[in-house]
Amino acid sequence: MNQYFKNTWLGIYTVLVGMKITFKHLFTPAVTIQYPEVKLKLPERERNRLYVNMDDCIGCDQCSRACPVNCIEIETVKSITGEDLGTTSNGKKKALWVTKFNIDFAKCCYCQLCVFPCPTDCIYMTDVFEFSEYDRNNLVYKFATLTEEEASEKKLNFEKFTAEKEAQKAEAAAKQKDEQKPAS
Amino acid sequence: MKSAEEIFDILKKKFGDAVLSLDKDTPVEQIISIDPLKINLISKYLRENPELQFDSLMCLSGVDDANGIKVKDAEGNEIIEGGTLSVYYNLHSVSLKHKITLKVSTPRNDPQIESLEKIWKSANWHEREAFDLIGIKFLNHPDLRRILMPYDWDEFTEEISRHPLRKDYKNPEFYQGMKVPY
Amino acid sequence: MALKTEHMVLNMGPQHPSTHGVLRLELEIEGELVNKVTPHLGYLHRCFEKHAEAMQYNQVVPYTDRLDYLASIGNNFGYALAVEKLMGIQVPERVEYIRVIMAELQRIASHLVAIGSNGADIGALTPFLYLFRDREHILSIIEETCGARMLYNYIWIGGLSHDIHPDFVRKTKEFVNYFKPTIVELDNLLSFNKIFIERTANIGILPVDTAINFGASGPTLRGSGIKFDLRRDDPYSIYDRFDFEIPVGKGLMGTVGDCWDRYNVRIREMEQSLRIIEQAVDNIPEGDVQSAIPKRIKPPKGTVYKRVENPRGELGYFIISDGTVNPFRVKVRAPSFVNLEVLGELCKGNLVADIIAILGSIDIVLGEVDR
Amino acid sequence: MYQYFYDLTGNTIIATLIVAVFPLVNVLLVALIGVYLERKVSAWIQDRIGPNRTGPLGLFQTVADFLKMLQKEDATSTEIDSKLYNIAPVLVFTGSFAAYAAIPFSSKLIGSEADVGIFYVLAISSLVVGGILMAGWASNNKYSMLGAMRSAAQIISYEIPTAIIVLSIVMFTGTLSLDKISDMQTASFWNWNIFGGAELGLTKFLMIPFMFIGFLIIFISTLAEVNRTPFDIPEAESELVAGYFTEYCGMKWAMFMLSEYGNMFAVSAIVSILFFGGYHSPIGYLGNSIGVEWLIPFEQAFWFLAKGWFFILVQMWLRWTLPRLRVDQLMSLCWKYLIPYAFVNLIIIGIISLL
Repeated sequence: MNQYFKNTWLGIYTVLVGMKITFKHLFTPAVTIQYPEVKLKLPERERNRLYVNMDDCIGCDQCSRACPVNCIEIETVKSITGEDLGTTSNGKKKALWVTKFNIDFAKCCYCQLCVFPCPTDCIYMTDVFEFSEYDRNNLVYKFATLTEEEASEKKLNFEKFTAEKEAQKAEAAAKQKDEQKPAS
Repeated sequence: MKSAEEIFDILKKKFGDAVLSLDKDTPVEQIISIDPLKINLISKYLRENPELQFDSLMCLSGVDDANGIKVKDAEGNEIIEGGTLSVYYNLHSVSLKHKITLKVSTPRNDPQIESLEKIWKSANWHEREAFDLIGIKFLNHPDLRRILMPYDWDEFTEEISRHPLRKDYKNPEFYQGMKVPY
Repeated sequence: MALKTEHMVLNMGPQHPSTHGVLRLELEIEGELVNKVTPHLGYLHRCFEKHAEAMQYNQVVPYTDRLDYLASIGNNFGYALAVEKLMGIQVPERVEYIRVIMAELQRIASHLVAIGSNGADIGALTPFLYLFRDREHILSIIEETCGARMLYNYIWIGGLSHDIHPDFVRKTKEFVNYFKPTIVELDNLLSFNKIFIERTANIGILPVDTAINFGASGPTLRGSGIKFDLRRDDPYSIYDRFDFEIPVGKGLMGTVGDCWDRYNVRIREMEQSLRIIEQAVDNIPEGDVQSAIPKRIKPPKGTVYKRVENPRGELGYFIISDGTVNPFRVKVRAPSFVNLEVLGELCKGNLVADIIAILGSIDIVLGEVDR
Repeated sequence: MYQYFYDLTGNTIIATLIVAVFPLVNVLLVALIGVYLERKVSAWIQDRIGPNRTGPLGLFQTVADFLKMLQKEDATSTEIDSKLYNIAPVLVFTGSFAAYAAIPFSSKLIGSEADVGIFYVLAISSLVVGGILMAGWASNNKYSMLGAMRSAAQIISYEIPTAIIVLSIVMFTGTLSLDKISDMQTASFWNWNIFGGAELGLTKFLMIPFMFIGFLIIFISTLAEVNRTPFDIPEAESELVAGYFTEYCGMKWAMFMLSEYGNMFAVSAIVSILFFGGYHSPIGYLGNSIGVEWLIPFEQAFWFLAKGWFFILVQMWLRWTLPRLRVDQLMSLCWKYLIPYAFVNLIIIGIISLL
């Protein structure tokens, strides 16, 4: 019987306590913000969309190898002698034409593992987080600065160059053979 | 508190040949190898012996040892023949606070291990998982169904893509008409 | 004469408001009384273990984030400890302190979701939102340091991805001071509410021996009244330096091991986490957080099983290394996976509404159950 | 009321229309504002902002929702019992709407001045149970079925404490007419039934605590009758997805919502009539003091709506504070707590009113 009245009392009392708390909150200002109009200031270390500064990229492929989901695709062509690619901002000499530097943000898991191994700090995460697309293909970002023609030209150049080199080598080898033959 | 050596000695004295060896080579864990068909007896002893009191099974992991010979089958897929599949049991005693790792190995072509479901209830789902992903059959398990993969995975896939955690697993092309590698 | 009724099979989930993800429960019910519960898993199976075999050791870390996505730091922590044990790495003091503080902050954040969603399942939606408001504070503290809100990839093998933000210590202290009164408010609003007590006390009682036999861990085990916490019973990192208590279920509102006890253990655990943070945050030594990160992670051949106390219980990583850069086998002993197994035992003979309360009090995360 | 408007307009059709349309407009307005307020109140309680996109302060949110609902495809399962399925929402709405016939909005604004008004309201609101059962059964969905069964059990059980408290008020006032009950509590808030009625004396003061208990009981049980939290187990979204209207969509679903909010206002109105003076002002009328006779009915309507809305707000406040009861606890609350208390209260009020 005692329990019965105790239950009744507790039932009413705890409900009133709860109501008091929610009543207090009725007049506290909202903690939420109106997202598209008001935006939070993101911290500087924010990890969102990757950006590649192609001026600094030396095409070393380290970011691509560090990526656990293989979302970075890099294709490079060796430069031929006589071409000057310039240097990166921290003084490294570039030796590769980066003909393709694609990042598929549909696959990216924003783990930042690609950022650390970069020797020139050219790949980094920005605070851009609004980049939704209707077509998944639009999420493949192409960072390479060379146009397609340029890229194919570079490839062609390189092929020509290697072919020439090969020919030279073959010639030299043939010469060597020729020289060696009489000796033996 | 008992060290792995002491536990091994106790078990060796009691069970003789069913306890195979104590592997001390690994840098961090000491593993007692056990006969797969005697594991239930030994586990029961481990749990009920007042000196040992292994009252909880922390983890049960099925492993494809991939120690067989790699051969090509008729369709050119690389499969592993021979060798063993293993199961590691990590036991722990809540009251005495000691740990031990048991290992059983079973031939790959007919993997059979006694179930521990009667001894530790937590073995139930872990064994189902090992059955699902590695393909080890647990004898006397009350409910040996797939747990993580779809129940009808077998019906729609070939032999080689039955058990995903085997080292020679190959993704099936289609499952129920859906393309698997997207 | 007993009234014979027809059995009905009720399919709860995978799309259901309170199965906490894509869990499917097959309930065999008689009226509203549940006779049997069969959980069906695998709707969120993402092949973590298969993926890990194809990854290098450091590349697995972002994948571990996605196991228990409400307590990612804990997952990173366990994995890093396991590989460090395998390789014999001693991490600097500063790293240990930061790891512990982060893990405890994460524990609070995770418990907030657990408590809130347990309340929301029972119908109290308001405390749920209050707790999420508080969780935001923790997330933004962590975000400032490592740049992400949920999937941190923060604790690396041998170190941390970033040193703490200059504001970290101040903000953590602010949070501790802010959070203490809100626990009291939560207690008044939800924990000691008569209706909530009625719904959770004496429901889903889990006796100690059953809990141990089922391998339950974390608050699910401690709710049954046994003081077992890996932070104290199998100390890892630097937890043995801190003074904290292990709250256990005492049957305050009903029987020991009921839903209310499990719920209450979580709240009291948050208070203890605050204590650990308070002790740790003032004593962070100076140093470099990345000095112990190996250049090339290639552990020797071997087997390791390392377990940590995650918010949901014992998270164990069983790693076999074959001496290459890729792990040979990674098995995760996920606390939710093991705890969920108890559900079938707890739900027998309860009402449909109790299933929700019990499931909420076990607190599963499907990312971890299905891996 | 009809006579009043007939005198006013001199046209039978217009008079009939006004009489018929006014409660409907009221129900629609209650639903429209109620849904909006529910969202806003929940947002304020939860430290959020709430709807604010459609119109200033989001005022047109429900209008937009209503328009969306109208355009929605009426998707139905093939396995339903389509006759019952289609009738159910109408029946539920009829049940809640018909109760308005006997509710006096002001001394001149009553659909029907029935002498058995309160009895009629209690009876007609039971129609809702039929509709809900129909909806649950016809949906051919296990969740709907469970929800409907819970709802039926709940509504029928909670009619008993409601009826007992109504009985005690009827015993106290000596009439079944809602209009007369309201009229007895005129002049000042001190004359309200919750403060022991208009008659001064010892009995009035003895009555106050028991009237207060009676008010609590009837408030709780009417809360349960309209399926509001903490008694919303028929639609318990975390257990039964949406209970008996899981399978409904579009306008039919809107009918359930409409009737829910209609019911909320109806029970608030009943509570305010029985205990809080109905349409009477707590402080006297402006129309009396400045001598404008025709203003009084409008003032009365204002007070009545204000009281109704006050109780709706309290219901919302409760909803966003409390967890939900379980189905057996709901029954035990009714049969083990409310009904015994209500009976004891009835006897005591009876004895006091004999004094």
